[in-house]
Amino acid sequence: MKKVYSSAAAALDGVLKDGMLIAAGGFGLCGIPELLIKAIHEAGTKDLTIASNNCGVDDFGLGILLSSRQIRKMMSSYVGENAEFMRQYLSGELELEFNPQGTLAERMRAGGAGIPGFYTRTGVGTVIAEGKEHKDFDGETCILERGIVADLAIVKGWKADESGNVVFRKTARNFNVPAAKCGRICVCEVEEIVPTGSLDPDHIHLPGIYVHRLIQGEHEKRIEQRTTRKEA
Amino acid sequence: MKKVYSSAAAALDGVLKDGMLIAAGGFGLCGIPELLIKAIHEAGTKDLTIASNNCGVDDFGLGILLSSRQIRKMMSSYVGENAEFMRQYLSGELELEFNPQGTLAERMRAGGAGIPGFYTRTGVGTVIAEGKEHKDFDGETCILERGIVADLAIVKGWKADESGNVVFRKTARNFNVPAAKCGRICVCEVEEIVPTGSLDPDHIHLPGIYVHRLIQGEHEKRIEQRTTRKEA
Amino acid sequence: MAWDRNQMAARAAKELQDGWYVNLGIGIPTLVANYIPEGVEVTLQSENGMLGIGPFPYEGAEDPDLINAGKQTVTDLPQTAYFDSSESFAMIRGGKIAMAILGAMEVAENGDLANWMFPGKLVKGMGGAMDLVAGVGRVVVVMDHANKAGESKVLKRCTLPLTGQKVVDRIITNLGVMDVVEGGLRIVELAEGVSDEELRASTEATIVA
Amino acid sequence: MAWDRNQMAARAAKELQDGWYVNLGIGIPTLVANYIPEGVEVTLQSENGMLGIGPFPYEGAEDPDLINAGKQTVTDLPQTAYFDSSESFAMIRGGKIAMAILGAMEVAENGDLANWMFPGKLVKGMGGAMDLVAGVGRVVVVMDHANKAGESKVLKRCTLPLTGQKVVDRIITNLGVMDVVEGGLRIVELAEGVSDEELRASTEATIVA
Repeated sequence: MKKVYSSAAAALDGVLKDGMLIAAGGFGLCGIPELLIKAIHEAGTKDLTIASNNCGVDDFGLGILLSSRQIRKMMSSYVGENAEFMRQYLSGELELEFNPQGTLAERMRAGGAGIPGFYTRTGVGTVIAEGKEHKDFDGETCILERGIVADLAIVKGWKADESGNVVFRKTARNFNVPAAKCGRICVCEVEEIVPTGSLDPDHIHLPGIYVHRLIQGEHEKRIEQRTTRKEA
Repeated sequence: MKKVYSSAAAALDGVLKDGMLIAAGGFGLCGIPELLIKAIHEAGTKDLTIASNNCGVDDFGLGILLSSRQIRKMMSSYVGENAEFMRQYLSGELELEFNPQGTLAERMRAGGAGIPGFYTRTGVGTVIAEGKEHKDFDGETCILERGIVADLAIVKGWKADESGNVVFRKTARNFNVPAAKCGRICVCEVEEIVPTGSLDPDHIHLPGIYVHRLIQGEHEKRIEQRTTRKEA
Repeated sequence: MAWDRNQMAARAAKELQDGWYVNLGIGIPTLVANYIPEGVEVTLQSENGMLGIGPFPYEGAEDPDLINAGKQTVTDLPQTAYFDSSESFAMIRGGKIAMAILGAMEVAENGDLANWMFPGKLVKGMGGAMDLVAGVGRVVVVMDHANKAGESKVLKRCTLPLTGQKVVDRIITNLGVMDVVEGGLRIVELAEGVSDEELRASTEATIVA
Repeated sequence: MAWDRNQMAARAAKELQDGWYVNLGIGIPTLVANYIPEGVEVTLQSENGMLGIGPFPYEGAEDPDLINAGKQTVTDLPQTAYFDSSESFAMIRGGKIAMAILGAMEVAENGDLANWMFPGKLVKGMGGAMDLVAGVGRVVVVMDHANKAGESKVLKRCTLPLTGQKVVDRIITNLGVMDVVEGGLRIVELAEGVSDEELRASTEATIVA
């Protein structure tokens, strides 16, 4: 049972379908599955609903799927970095479902964990709560949020072994773990694939059971806000 | 803000209270907070409710709190290893709330994560579902389970740094992570405390934010079922 | 005649498919690991927080930090990953485990399973069994066809408290293999030396087709 | 007179207590990190998956895998731990973060907070703000007392869509410090050169006592 594919296009072969729901890892441009996004762009799959905290920038990350009008709907917490996003949204071409960031992460985690719904205080008394079931727990009002199960998860790790065990690096872990878990199929791109047995089994962030297909590739890893201090 | 205490008794000073709810890590005798259990035994705290997957054996682990009648109620999934447990339970001296193992782990995780309730298919149509709210999700009937927030969590790690970041070893991680997270106060015993900065920040299993007090000590680490194979 | 424990385990091992992640219960199901077919790579999950269970350790190499869900000392494999119990059951409940092979006290023709409690007897607890049957992709039960009193354990309705409702897909006993289908059980295979009549006669559940 | 941005940040920093885990929002709250009092050890959480945010990197040492919630490059510290987003918000929602210091568009006397959306304008999203105000132990808002039109942002009722209901504990503006109490706001402290009358006159919300 080989999980390693030769390219992003090969790893997505037979998996993409118009109208599907894709969960994508990454926060801003940090830890995004840039190679798989490019391959989806090239495949031309359309009417996509994408659950992702952000939507990239105009010419990088998920933003390139906006320019090509492949995205019908976003489920996100923050989309401020993208002019084309705003244009399509304000003109009604793009549907947008805002989720509080933690609720979005937990919805993905829940979907992957077989939890169809959970209660949270987050968003009570705000537009987020509208139309959602309310329930009191020990005097505290909560709303019911639903787990997300995606048709496909696309995520980006640092290293993976051939059996699909993945490790992430620093804050590039972010949404990649919950996104991967909520995908019926999960395709993962990494900077390096190492032989099975090379990773310490106590250090695995995403066990291979969650990862169905794997590619290694070169990553641009663009920085959104380069902020530095002066040498002392 | 020092988290490191000199002994289990010192780390529990001011924390123990009759009638409290304690979440304990460990699976069988693997990864149990044996030093903290002994210290609770010596402190004589009573009427305890303990959320723990198992209840030790007669003379080790939580079993020693049974012999001394310090436990009023157990929330567990499996208690088969303990004759005294069965005696007290059948005679009505001990209350027992069975939880499916995954539900127990998820209830702890939820309590720590500010999720007061979640839905699960586990236990539907069984005694576990009796008296619990039922709700259908996409045609699948689920029951509502509640998050557990414990007054105190007692857990056992392998190594910790002085800031409270903890790493576990192999299957000794088990319930220690969810138990730690659901405690209003979490006391952790480890085999070795290392200087802050010694652990790789990508390898932390339990971030220091969850750990309020920390002790280092000698562990017996008893094996319950020593099973071996013959040399080939 | 009929299958012995090892033959039942060997038959159950034929259920495994290459690349699957599988959970094996205690008892006969544990023996299935000894019969995994050539060329089929299966990763065994242990619900106490491990994917990739290896064989028992050599004497002297037992590690108290490395046990399976039956609390036996085990070893790891190159693909092993460890995780905590909430993560372990997240993958079970989330349907990531393709199959669980479990023992049973009773199975009913509608797929109901009872394997954790004899009322009035010592009750040890359900452990992870309720989570497994509710969560995994496919549930295969391996058990003796009859209890010690010679009564069928394959029933019209379970009499013991359930572990799960309508959860069993396939039943493997010493007498043969049956699938839970619309209206009852379908005989898939007979054990060596067991006739169709014999299996039917030994089974309380409705056999269809 | 009144406090400038840095003075507001310095005042907010006095809210911090030794050993606390704290989340700082974007804008003035970020500056609070520069004023943490001597002897007070505070660990900063970044909701994208980090405890223990260090200073900005030196030029050339930026790491694209290491950013804060404002997407700025940062560094780590000896006590740093990384985790995924679901874990990050588990600790936020679970009340493990002692305090969040956040900016605001409007705050009301009942503790309502609006800081994510001007209807009709570009809507960027709430990010983690709703989770933070619902989950952390204590919410301190740091903002200018008035908007650009000179109107009070400290109101009887918020007019903008809420981030959270009854969530703010303390408000620090350029004019002073106010607590949300029964019946309205209580003045805790006046900024240098600001009189009690001046603060009251600049505030739409009810000031009690």
